[in-house]
Amino acid sequence: MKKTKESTLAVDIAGIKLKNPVMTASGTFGYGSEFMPYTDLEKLGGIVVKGLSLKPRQGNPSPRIVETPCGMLNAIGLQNVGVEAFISEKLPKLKGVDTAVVANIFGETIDEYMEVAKRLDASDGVSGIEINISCPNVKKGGIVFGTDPGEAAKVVGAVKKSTRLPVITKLSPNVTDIKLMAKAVEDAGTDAVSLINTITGMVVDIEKRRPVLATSTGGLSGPAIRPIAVRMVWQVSQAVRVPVIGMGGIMTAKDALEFIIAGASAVQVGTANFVDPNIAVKVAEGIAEYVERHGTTVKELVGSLTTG
Amino acid sequence: MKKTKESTLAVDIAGIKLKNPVMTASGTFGYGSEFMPYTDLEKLGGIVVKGLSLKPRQGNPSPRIVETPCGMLNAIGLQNVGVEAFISEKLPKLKGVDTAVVANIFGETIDEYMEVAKRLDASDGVSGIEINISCPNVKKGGIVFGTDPGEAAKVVGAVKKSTRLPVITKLSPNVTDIKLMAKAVEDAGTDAVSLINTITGMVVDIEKRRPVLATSTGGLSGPAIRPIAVRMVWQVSQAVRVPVIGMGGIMTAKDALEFIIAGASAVQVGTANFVDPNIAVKVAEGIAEYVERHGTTVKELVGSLTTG
Amino acid sequence: MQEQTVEILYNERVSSRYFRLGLKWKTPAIAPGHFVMLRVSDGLDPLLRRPFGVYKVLNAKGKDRLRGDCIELIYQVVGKGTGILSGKTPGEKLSVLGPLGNGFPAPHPSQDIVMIAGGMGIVPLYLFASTIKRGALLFGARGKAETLVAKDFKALGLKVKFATEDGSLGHKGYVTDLLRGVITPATTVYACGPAPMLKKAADISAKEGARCYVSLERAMACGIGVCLGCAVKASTHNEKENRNYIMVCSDGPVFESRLIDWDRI
Amino acid sequence: MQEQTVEILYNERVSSRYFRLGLKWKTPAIAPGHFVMLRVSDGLDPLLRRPFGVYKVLNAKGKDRLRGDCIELIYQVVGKGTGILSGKTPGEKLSVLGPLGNGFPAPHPSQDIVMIAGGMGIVPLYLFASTIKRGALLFGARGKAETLVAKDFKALGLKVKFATEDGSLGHKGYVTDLLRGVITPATTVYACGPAPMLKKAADISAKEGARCYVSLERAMACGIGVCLGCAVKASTHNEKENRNYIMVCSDGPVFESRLIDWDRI
Ligand SMILES: Cc1cc2nc3c(=O)[nH]c(=O)nc-3n(C[C@H](O)[C@H](O)[C@H](O)COP(=O)(O)OP(=O)(O)OC[C@H]3O[C@@H](n4cnc5c(N)ncnc54)[C@H](O)[C@@H]3O)c2cc1C
Ligand SMILES: Cc1cc2nc3c(=O)[nH]c(=O)nc-3n(C[C@H](O)[C@H](O)[C@H](O)COP(=O)(O)OP(=O)(O)OC[C@H]3O[C@@H](n4cnc5c(N)ncnc54)[C@H](O)[C@@H]3O)c2cc1C
Ligand SMILES: Cc1cc2nc3c(=O)[nH]c(=O)nc-3n(C[C@H](O)[C@H](O)[C@H](O)COP(=O)(O)O)c2cc1C
Ligand SMILES: Cc1cc2nc3c(=O)[nH]c(=O)nc-3n(C[C@H](O)[C@H](O)[C@H](O)COP(=O)(O)O)c2cc1C
Ligand code: FES
Ligand code: FES
Repeated sequence: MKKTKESTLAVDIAGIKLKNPVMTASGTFGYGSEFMPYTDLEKLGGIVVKGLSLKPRQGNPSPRIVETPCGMLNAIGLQNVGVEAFISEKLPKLKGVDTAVVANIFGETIDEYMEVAKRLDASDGVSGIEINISCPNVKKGGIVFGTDPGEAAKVVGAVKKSTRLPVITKLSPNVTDIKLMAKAVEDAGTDAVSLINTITGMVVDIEKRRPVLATSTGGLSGPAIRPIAVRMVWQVSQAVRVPVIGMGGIMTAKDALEFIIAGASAVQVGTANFVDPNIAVKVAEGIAEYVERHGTTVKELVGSLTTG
Repeated sequence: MKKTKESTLAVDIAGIKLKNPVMTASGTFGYGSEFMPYTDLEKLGGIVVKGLSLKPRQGNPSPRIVETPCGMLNAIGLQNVGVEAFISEKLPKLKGVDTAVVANIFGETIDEYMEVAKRLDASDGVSGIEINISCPNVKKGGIVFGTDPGEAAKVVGAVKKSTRLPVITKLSPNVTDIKLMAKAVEDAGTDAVSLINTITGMVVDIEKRRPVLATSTGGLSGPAIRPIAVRMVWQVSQAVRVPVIGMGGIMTAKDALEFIIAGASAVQVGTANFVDPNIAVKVAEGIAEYVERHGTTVKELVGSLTTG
Repeated sequence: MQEQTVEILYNERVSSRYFRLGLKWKTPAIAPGHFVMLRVSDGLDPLLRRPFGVYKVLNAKGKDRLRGDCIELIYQVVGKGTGILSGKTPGEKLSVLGPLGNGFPAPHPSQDIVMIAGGMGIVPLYLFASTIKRGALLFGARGKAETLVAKDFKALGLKVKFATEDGSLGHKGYVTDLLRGVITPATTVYACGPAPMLKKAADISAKEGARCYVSLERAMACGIGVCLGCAVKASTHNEKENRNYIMVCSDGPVFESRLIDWDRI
Repeated sequence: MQEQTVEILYNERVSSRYFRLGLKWKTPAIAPGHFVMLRVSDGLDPLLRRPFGVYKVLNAKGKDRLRGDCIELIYQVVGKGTGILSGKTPGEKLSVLGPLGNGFPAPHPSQDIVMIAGGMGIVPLYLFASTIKRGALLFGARGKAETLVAKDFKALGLKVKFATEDGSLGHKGYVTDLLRGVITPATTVYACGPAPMLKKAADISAKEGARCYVSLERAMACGIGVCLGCAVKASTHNEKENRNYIMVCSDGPVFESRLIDWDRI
């Protein structure tokens, strides 16, 4: 039987059906509808929206971004409209758009994570939840949920109880052993993991002798971090059984295929969306071309890396 | 009293006197003498030579390097001539060259570290020892000395006992909290810390579906990692009292000054030496120009960052 | 508003650091104050696009919103991106995203118009002036060499007054010094230039009871309101919208000056 | 051997993917087989220099080691770096580091010389042929279009035999097929090209008892023997030097073929 075009590209991430493995990364694609003038959302496997909190958040003081060699730092401070406004104002704009919508969520307490997850569970048009655990835990004196396996597991367990939607846990790369983190959230019941979030960095203005960012440090993203991200995806995909979504510096189909071959069942395109708002679709098209040229399927490519 | 040019640039790292704060990083400058046709070694604050082990090492299979966006991965495998050949063949070539020579050392057991340090202690022409702790501990099943504060402290304590030379401990960035590592080696008696070593990364050849490097992963260096390195130097310099030597992606005087202002008493230039074998001297000259233009000294600039 | 790859028609040095860049582009409707995001290199460094105001729309049709077949930008070489741009030659291609932003609101016919520009701030004001064809321009620059484009304003029949830092042309000092005295409550001020100049212009306008629009600059990643990187702090006047931070790229770059918290700019 | 910034004299397309690049450079002494490391961009991406063999030394003085005032390189556009290089125009500057490496050892006068080139492997062999002015060339390429430079060899009065993959010129198949029969123990083979071709040439030479020199290619960072990145595995013949790995840039790029472990190339 000849494979249809759909089936060669489609992947299923813990029940979230993607027509192709290319999604857009949280915080780099707004709430999705902003990109309608620039790209065809239906050509994407899915969209992950800007991180949502229980209440609207104003974000950090400015400057919030600075360019770095082959990358950028951001310290947006998770500015967002809040989960209610997302459901009532943003989500309806995606109604009828044939692509998976994943809601990225965060909180400063476990209760906040749970509450946001519950609200989304009741809403229509969300295919899954991605938990951002790179957030400081206010109750634990600001240690980041995502660098402590125990705390991360608690968040995941709590969110799982609050929703019937598939749950993806997004891992922070700022750790000694990302496999430990991945296993902890797998044991806590996550349905998939995604990685990597940004790596903490700093740029100094040598004339002012101040950090360029108002918050001193920010998160590094873009092609600069890609080799680190590919390595972590490879390590994690060998350590867990749940599907892995890879990201970090993807600009082209070739970059995305590095992640897929290393073990990612799907990928997310982040910073690249700023350079070209239609780039994620180009990545998906390039993957389709590769899959056809090699007479294979995305599913077969996942983790097809030979080492040694 | 008018400051002389020397005194505005000179720094003292735990007794190692540098005429200016610019050194070359281990593994990127051979044993020093290879650069004599290309640059004036006497214009450098110091030279850190390729990592030395007790016995000569052949290094890893090839390919060992691959370029990445604004950086490169290497998996040289610490190929080196061994400490004996270094002392008898390489060190004499630097005799009479007016610059500090620091020997970078590593081992797979604590005994090996101690033994290498002892041999260097007895040799002439070495100003200090830099301990590379990013090495797998064969006795502990391959966990890396540099990611476990306890193991790192043991290495440092042992090396300190084996030599009267000033000891610099070079920290690995592949950890959750680099401050913890820095404090552990400070408590163990290191005279200074240097950072960062390379960050583990991977590049996949999507046509062969194999890692490009024969060892699968390698260490990421170059401008891509600079924001991460500056952040870590800033964190560490606030956490310890010993001097900090900063490195990671320095290409220009501006880059070096970011590290100095963030808290580094000296810097090392690494990958950039491959791009231009005279670049470290240019960095030193640029720092001199900045210091003069601002009517200040390097010592005053160290840690002069204002935040908040 | 799609991203498009267009051909460079000319890229000429105007003065020691300024260039005129002509792009062959069948433009969408462009309003004065709009900007475009250019990708100066296909490579990964610099990674991000660079924002530039539109100076002219060539062979334009339309009154407030212009459609043409070419645009002209004027840029100053300040760093890596503009350095690369200055090396481009006619025939090479560039990716352009735009037009972006909100543009200058049209003035009420009863209002006097004073435009005030600092350095490259002249760019969007020229397009504005060329559509409304009235008002006075106060132009501040480092020195005479940087004021060449002022003749384009004179060609429109507009009065131009100069201020230069080195005194080589007009008033020696800040261009905002010229603002005092020339504005009344019946004036609308349109300002573009460095932040301290805008702050001063906003101050003076507020004191004189004049309405003032400023066009802000901020480092940008996306240019389309999604990265939330180009935020500036809004004043309490903005409170009704319940937004502490507003985005220069999508809420601006033109703002009524009283909506900005000038202490945090 | 200092790094120098030199001017581009010409940068012309020879065939669909090949360019001739002329650099104005008062050269140090260059031996055939030497290479240079070019920096194709002042930016940070691509970060590393790219290695290229020297094709010609113009207005050269000297016999085995040439000094001239220009060099010519020939390169093929295969990726990012060579892509950028192909966009450079005369008058632009490039940083060149070199000459680097060891070069081809001069043949004993009693020896017959057979040169065998695959694709861009032709480059160092031409400089070699132009100094020794004897021998035969076996030249393999994808198709006829890639063999244009062979006329330079003919101008030296050398015999050239072709092999093309598509059969558009000479033997259809591998250039190493031509090697069988033409070599004897009195032949010295000089080979440059892709690794599988070199391996084959080394094999055949070994079987026929002929000495064979190969010029290897490897991804390089420094080009001067310090990064230890361009290692290849040495054969046991290299054991006396107690070195398992040898560096293509500083120990080579030319090696006697029996010193290489061809199973790990
Ligand atoms: C809406 C808008 C319109 C503009 N119009 C013009 C114009 O018409 N002509 C002109 O010459 N310049 C204009 N600028 C400024 C121009 O974008 C910067 O000079 C340019 O981005 C500098 O890039 P660079 O790589 O050469 O400098 P670098 O200093 O190397 O840039 C480093 C980073 O800082 C950012 N940056 C530096 N200066 C500025 C600045 N003033 N504004 C915004 N980002 C900055 C860059 O985008 C980049 O991310 C405008 C800026 C904005 C926001
Ligand atoms: C000693 C020596 C002499 C050479 N002489 C010539 C010559 O005369 N003409 C010519 O066209 N080419 C020559 N090459 C090959 C040339 O260096 C590569 O084609 C070029 O570096 C590719 O760069 P890129 O950025 O276009 O390709 P990319 O594929 O984007 O390069 C990516 C990386 O791979 C490395 N790389 C890729 N292919 C090669 C290769 N074949 N050899 C070494 N590194 C490679 C690059 O250096 C870079 O680090 C020579 C190589 C060596 C080692
Ligand atoms: C401006 C910006 C904002 C981001 N906001 C979020 C966010 O709200 N939630 C989240 O989980 N990740 C966020 N990220 C991280 C990205 O989703 C992604 O993990 C990271 O940027 C690495 O991918 P990239 O290199 O392709 O950008 C943000 C990244 C950027 C650049
Ligand atoms: C090819 C190569 C070899 C290296 N070898 C060593 C080594 O032997 N010992 C060590 O401590 N660090 C080694 N390093 C790490 C560098 O000294 C430096 O910490 C790192 O490259 C970051 O600096 P950079 O970005 O300026 O290169 C090596 C780096 C490279 C690129
Ligand atoms: S530049 Fe991205 S929101 Fe304005
Ligand atoms: S390229 Fe660095 S040793 Fe050969």
